[in-house]
Amino acid sequence: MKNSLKSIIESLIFVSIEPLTPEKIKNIMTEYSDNDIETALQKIVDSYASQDSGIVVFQSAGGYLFATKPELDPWVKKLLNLDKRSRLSPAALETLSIIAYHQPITLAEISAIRSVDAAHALKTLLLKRLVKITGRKKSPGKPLIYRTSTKFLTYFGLNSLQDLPTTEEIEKILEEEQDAE
Amino acid sequence: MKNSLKSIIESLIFVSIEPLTPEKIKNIMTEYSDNDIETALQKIVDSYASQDSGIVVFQSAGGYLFATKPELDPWVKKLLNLDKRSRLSPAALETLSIIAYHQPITLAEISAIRSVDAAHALKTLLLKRLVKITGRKKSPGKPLIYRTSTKFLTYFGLNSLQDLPTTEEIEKILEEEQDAE
Amino acid sequence: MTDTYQVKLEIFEGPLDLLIFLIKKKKLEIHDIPMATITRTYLEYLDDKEQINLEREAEFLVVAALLIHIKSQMLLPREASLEDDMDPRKILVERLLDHQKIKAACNLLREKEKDQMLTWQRDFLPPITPSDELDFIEVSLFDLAEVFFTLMKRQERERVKILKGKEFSLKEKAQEIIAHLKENGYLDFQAYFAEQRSFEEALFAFFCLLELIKNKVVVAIQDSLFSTIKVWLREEFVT
Repeated sequence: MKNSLKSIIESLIFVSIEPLTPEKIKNIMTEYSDNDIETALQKIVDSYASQDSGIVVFQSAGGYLFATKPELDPWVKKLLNLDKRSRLSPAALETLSIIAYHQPITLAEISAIRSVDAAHALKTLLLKRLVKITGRKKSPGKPLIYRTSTKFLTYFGLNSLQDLPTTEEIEKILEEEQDAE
Repeated sequence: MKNSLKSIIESLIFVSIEPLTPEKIKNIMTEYSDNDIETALQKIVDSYASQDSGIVVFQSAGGYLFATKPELDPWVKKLLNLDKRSRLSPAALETLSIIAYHQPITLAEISAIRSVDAAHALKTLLLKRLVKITGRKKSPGKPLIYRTSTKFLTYFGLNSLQDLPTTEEIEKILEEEQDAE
Repeated sequence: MTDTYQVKLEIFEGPLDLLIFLIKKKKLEIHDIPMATITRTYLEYLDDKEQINLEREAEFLVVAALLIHIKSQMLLPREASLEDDMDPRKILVERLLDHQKIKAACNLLREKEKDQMLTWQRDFLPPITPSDELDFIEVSLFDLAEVFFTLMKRQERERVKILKGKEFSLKEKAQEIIAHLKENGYLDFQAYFAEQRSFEEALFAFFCLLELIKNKVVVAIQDSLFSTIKVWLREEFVT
């Protein structure tokens, strides 16, 4: 079966990060008239709107985009929150790696290594219980000291902190790649 | 209008980057039975497969995911301005197969099976996130152990490690090869 | 020799590939390889230096050594005939069979890869209600170690020395210095720092000393340029 213009455009909208404009479609589908393309786009919008579907195609910034139906937001949010629990932001990951390898460590020390304030990332890690407070440092200001938790070990499938890959091991892995380049 | 279970699940699959597992859906849609959810999932898969649609829902790594139809690949490539997608090198693929069949496995064990040092190939696989470090072996030197990741399954469109060709299947292929010679 | 025999060695991913190729070319049964024949063929192959990929030479030679070893084992006169599981060829055969299986699996995975390359998944999220932390990623142990390593490398480049979070107490160190002064009358700057157990501790002691000087607890005196600095406790603290 020949692929319909409608199905082709649908796949293009799907893989576009930005709203897909009719102009872009016309550049790719040169053998179709502007009218054909506009009709197909309208058909796509209508068909998703009329179906009992969780997703819609809507117009935005002069282009077309897939999105979930607005009324399904509560469930989408629930999923994203659930996912969030098992995921880390790049900032949180960086902070966690510093704590893992440099524990016990204070917030000021983490921020110094990152060259960026780590307070927000640290809060995320504490909320996820990947990091815990284990006391105060006997130094001016008596700052809190942080360590990784047991949950941290389970999360990464480690038996103990000794099982963390050493910097030498990672260096070996990453450096040979540079040789090859 | 009350949102149907089908439309809700559809939106959840849509906002997932990794395959959405039935378990996750069950965590969110607690008021529905497992059976309801499974039925709705099947309905979604079937409806996209039967429609003249550019996208489909397929099963991979134990979950469900949206993707474009294979036959629309030429247009997608044209839109994304890509000539071809890079495949794994023969060495990386061989190393990956060894890890897949022999996991958990250490670098030394992989190299021994290949009779060739596998360090570089392993690096590629780690950087592509097709393989992950999962701890250390309780043997002298405590070497790191490796396993295939979820991304390994999605990369090859496998639902689980059980989908890998079995020893019997492989033996059959080898016999056929020999007969052919 | 046929034309296909001239295939360059590079096309073989490793020595086992070459061995299997030779076994097939000679139409030999993998379970019952005539060691003399195959060893000779293998060595002939390696003999042609031009065909050898230098990077992999070592591994090809390891297998050559293994073949010669097996051959020699089989030539040794024995009192009793070898039991089946003591046949030196057995390990080689098992490795070859396993290798063939891996190769077959590779072919199947390659097919699947080809299929998957035709479908496009998104690696970005569609527009959803804005949330502050949507850039969450699933992380692995490798990610954790890699991030840390990259971070350390970056710092090394910036030449910033980071002190490890050792627990040194300013108060304890100050007391230690004062005790030293009370006992010895003065403190030789160089000698004292040489005694410190680590660079970090020395640095810490230095800060501590500066603090004591600032608070006018001690006084540091250098007799002449380039001579050692001596630290004395101020009279009011000597008691």
